[in-house]
Amino acid sequence: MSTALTPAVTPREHYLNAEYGIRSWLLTTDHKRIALLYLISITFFFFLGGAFATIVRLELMTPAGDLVTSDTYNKMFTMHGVVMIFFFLLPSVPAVLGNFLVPMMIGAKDLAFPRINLLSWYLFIIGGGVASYAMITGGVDTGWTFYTPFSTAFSNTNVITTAVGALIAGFSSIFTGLNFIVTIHRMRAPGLTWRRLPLFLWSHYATSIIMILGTPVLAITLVLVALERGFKLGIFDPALGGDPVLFQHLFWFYSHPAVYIMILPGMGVVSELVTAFSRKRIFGYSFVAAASIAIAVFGFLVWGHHMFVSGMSIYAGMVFSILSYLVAVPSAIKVFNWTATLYKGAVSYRTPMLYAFGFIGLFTIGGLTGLFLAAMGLDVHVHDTYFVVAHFHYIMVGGMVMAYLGGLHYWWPKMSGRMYPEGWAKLSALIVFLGFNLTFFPQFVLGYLGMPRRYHAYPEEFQVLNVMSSAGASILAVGYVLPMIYFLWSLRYGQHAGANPWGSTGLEWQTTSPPPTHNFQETPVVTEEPYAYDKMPEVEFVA
Amino acid sequence: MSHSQSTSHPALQVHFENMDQQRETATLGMWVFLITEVMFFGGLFLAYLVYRLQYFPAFAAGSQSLDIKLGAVNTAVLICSSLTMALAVNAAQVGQRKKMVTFLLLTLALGGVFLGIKAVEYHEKYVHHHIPGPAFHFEDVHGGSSSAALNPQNVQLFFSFYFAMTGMHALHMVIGVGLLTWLVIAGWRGRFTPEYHSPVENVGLYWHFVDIIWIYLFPLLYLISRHH
Amino acid sequence: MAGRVDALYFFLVALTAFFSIGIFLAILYFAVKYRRAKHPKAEQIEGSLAVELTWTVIPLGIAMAIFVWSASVYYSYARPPRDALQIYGIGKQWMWKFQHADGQTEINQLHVPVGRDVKVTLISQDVIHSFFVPAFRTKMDVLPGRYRTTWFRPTRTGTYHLFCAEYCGTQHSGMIGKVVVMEPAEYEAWLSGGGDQIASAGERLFRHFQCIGCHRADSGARGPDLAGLFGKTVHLADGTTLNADEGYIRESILLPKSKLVAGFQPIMPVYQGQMNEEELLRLVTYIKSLRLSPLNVNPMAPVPPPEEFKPVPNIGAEGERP
Amino acid sequence: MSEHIVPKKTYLAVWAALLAFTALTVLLAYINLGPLNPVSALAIATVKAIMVVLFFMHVKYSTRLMKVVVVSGAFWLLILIALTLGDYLTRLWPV
Ligand code: HEA
Ligand code: HEA
Ligand code: HEC
Ligand code: CUA
Ligand SMILES: [Cu+2]
Repeated sequence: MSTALTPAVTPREHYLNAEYGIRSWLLTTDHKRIALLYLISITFFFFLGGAFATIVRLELMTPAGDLVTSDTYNKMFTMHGVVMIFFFLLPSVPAVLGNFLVPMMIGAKDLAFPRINLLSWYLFIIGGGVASYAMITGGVDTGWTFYTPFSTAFSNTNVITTAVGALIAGFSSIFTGLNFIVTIHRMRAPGLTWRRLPLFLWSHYATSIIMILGTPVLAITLVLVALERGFKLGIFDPALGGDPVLFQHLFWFYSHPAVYIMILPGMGVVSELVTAFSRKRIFGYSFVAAASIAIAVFGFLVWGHHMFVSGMSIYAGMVFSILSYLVAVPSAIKVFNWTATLYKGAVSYRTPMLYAFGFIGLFTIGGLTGLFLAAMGLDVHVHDTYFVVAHFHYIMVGGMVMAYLGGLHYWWPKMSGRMYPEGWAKLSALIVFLGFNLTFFPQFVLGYLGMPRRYHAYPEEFQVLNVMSSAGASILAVGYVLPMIYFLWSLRYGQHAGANPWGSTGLEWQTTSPPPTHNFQETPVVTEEPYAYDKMPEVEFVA
Repeated sequence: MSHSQSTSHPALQVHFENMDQQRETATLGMWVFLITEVMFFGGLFLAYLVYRLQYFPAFAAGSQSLDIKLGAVNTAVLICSSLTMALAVNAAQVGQRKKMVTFLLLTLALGGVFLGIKAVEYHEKYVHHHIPGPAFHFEDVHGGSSSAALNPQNVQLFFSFYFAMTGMHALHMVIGVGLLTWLVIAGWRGRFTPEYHSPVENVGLYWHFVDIIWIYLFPLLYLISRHH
Repeated sequence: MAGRVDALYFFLVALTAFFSIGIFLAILYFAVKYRRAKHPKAEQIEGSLAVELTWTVIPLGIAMAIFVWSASVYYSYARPPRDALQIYGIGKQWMWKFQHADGQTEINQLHVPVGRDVKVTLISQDVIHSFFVPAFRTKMDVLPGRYRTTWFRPTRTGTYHLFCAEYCGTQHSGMIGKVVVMEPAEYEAWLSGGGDQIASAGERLFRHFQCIGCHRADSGARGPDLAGLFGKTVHLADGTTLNADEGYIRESILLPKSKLVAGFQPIMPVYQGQMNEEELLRLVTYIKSLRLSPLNVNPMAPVPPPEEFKPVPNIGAEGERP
Repeated sequence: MSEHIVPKKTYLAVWAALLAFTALTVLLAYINLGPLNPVSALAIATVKAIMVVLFFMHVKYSTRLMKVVVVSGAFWLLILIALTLGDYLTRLWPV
């Protein structure tokens, strides 16, 4: 293999040292700095959510509810869900990697609305602050789903405050989506046609569609919950003439598409990783791109599959079920295309690629178990059991968190200018994979055997599987703490990465690492399809 | 070649190539924002429709107790304000500063009239105990002549929606009034030119959107079964 | 039911195993065979329409097959057999109460005979709960303000878990109980083992709330005769008709004016807030138990007795909607 | 591409039509059309909304992208309403 493209040096001046001082960060409109602000904030929320999960898993080591009271337990899983969903996973890939990369990948100097981008981060922080305030001053115990009438008339915890926190974070997400859509439409470099768009951008475009069309419905729903709780309006409370099932419709109209906000960006990351580390074009570019849009659009038609036993009409149930099966097909297309991309590639097992493998495998299992849940007759049995818990952790933790970590490793050299230590990274990827499966595989069995979710205490026969799960969670924790440490370490001691340590295609690699404030010295011109690895010189990876 | 191709206008932000790109970007952004607003109100409309189907008589009775004259006048007021807004944008496009400010002021005034009338209506509801809550009380205007006497709870639900929907709309109006005030000041100082008037255009879009919401609210809330 | 659900389940397990192991092996194979050390130069492949179509159409076909299968199982859940044994239940924070046809009531326990279809009609007094018996593969959300029915057919005697599956607050995980499946004879014995007769408890409430004052079976009554009401078609003042099921009777008691019977004045008081779901259920069952006997047929009754009416030995078995 | 300037006459015509439709909808509400009452009210509202969007909001003169954005907003709203009402309207269907 030939030599590296550019000597691995870090440029004198770049976005990180262009300005100094706390103000230069808090008032920045540079999308790259904002991405780092998000990175720090969501890392905090991830560990907060992880701390809640730790308490959940500790409690479930024994059948009796002995570690914490049932009220505390209920708050723990609620706050775990709320934090992980609204303050970690929804913004994870889009707000960190997306923010950093969308403008760079299209050869723009910034997002279309840099100030709105900063506003998004502030909204996120305010929402997170309000939710944290609710958690500190007593917490909330409704489940992350806020089902009525429990949330509006019975719970005596901080429901309104938490809802307001989620609502504000929702607006942050709306503005991020708006910014991406407009940017991708209006700011592309010359020659960057839609067919030349990297798949990362297609998936972020699809994600943004969901963000702008779904999130407002969540917003109004939370407003109605708050109004009902505050003023006893009776919109969802049957004691006052309302219908609790309507709440579920409104909630899932957002929250089902939202699960695709939590997977599509990860799919985009995986498309980049699989091509970069097999040095090959993606198999079936247009199918993978179109599948993203199809998932976003059809994803809006299936929300009722969360309500098969809720009292919805069975005919509506059937419509939602068949549509759920339709939306599974584009996901299948993606999985097959990634696999086929490896065929006759030049595959190297760098850490990001290991995470990509993990993603494909675990997402497949998570997605296929989604088919169990979309099967109405079977969902009657497994609904609200640990089977569902296992399903979504497989997709969200096994899938999206892996994609996030994979992407972080892959673009870390671009963001920081330094390489992470490969050996440690591989080790922690392995730990995450093993710990993950040990944590969540037993939960499929538990669910099928009938263990309901959100249970503080459970019958004794379920203990063995629960102990396995808790053991797995502690392994998983190690796997997540390690990257924290070595990423920080690498900032100082990591090798200089150089502009393009992976020899990747993609405009983001054509500029220095870390990039200058406005990304490019001059606006790049695109003349190639994406992933034209045959046109790239060979490169030896930096260790 | 239009002058908005200009690449050196003082209002041009660094990350845009020229004024045209900047303007089109802003307009697209505004439209995308407006469809999020559509979905936001959409949730309310949906909930309203569900209960209107379920409790039709109660909703009809509630609707008939609203003052249709005030509602219709307010509709007309908003339509007029949309016209003046459109004319203000038109003036901005051709660079007639005084005219633009005048039309903006007119729009502002009409918005004020709308909110004033709304306040009168709200006050009326207060006097008649039609505000949902412990003090809620409803007498059917038809004195119970309709076949089924009404469940006051369901009528209260109608008023919950009445307040939620018109309240949310009024909130948007108030924001619009704020934006207009800012436009008037900036416009008077000569911030806007034929090359750069995106703020006027986009506040205009917002204002028309708020008008459209009302165009739906009026028949949905005021016009149920009036022929009874 | 359990058999059908399990068949679908294990089919899906096999399908999942097939695809996940398949994908896993394919990745492993490609990753090893084409590792960069051995295969340094990738061959660029654009894709292939035929291949894409294959892996679009086959999953689509499989998915549709699963849909049809699962829909047929789901449909059976929604159709309780006509002659099922009827049991009523209430979910409330945080307990289950059941009332048997003959008046037995029990808390957090449900006794049922083996080999017989059983249908359970449930309502919640506060928030949403969910009636879940894993052994029977039965689950149904129990909603406030609405009666809903599910059914099952126990095939083996024994004691099984009953869970509340919808999160309902502090003691959600304590809202559990036992389903005891007994031989029919034992069940009969258990039933006659005493306990309050719901119908008679209902009759007491009927007097206590002074319903009897208006709903007497004589011509001078101010309210309609309630005997034989259940299952018959009611003509409302606004010209519509409806079937008198449990939900209608419940609503008629709580908010009588919302569905006024033709030919009557809206004088019946509103009972909402006056009684809890348990009392309501007793009243509903009592009214359901009122048969038309030649003695209390009211010639002045506004609605003719339904033609299809025939007395049946077991309360609750009649009046099933077709 | 520069922006299109809509003649004032068009604005005035649209304005007059909007007012006329408002009068019409109030009038129709007082006539018993049975189920057509709500239908006509919503139809008129939709016509009015379309006029505002096309002329006051310049969509008639804008790019195809803008039109797609507007239509998709309406379409998604329809999804929300149609699928949810689909549940409510079929709840009483016989099983
Ligand atoms: C990122 C998040 C994410 C994603 C992507 C998905 C994807 C899917 N989900 Fe999941 N889901 C959740 C997160 C997610 N889900 C969460 C959080 C909940 C619980 C919420 C709560 O109650 O708290 C939930 C709950 C949930 C339910 C409700 C369960 C219940 O409460 O009873 C259902 C029911 O249909 C469902 C179905 C599906 C389906 C069909 C997909 C599909 O999109 C999956 C498609 C993928 C594949 C199918 C795999 C790849 C395909 C192949 C390898 C080829 C073979 C394919 C075929 C033969 C078709 N999910
Ligand atoms: C993005 C989403 C996301 C992520 C990443 C996770 C991550 C994890 N989740 Fe969870 N989870 C949800 C989303 C997510 N979860 C949702 C939406 C629910 C439903 C909530 C509801 O029902 O309302 C749920 C519910 C849920 C339950 C079910 C609770 C119940 O129903 O009673 C369980 C049980 O095992 C669980 C476990 C875990 C574990 C072990 C992890 C692990 O992956 C976490 C690993 C991370 C760590 C362990 C952190 C490491 C850090 C430390 C160890 C430092 C700790 C610091 C201190 C203690 C000071 N989660
Ligand atoms: C003041 C008189 C009065 C009292 C007391 C009264 N009712 Fe009624 N009830 C009526 C009248 C009149 C009607 C018919 C009009 C209507 O539907 O409201 C009626 C209707 C009903 C119906 C619907 C009957 C049908 O044919 O569809 C039921 C069920 C009922 N009552 C049950 C009760 C119960 C149970 C109580 C006591 C808890 C009760 N009523 C107390 C007067 C009364
Ligand atoms: Cu009752 Cu959970
Ligand atoms: Cu879903």
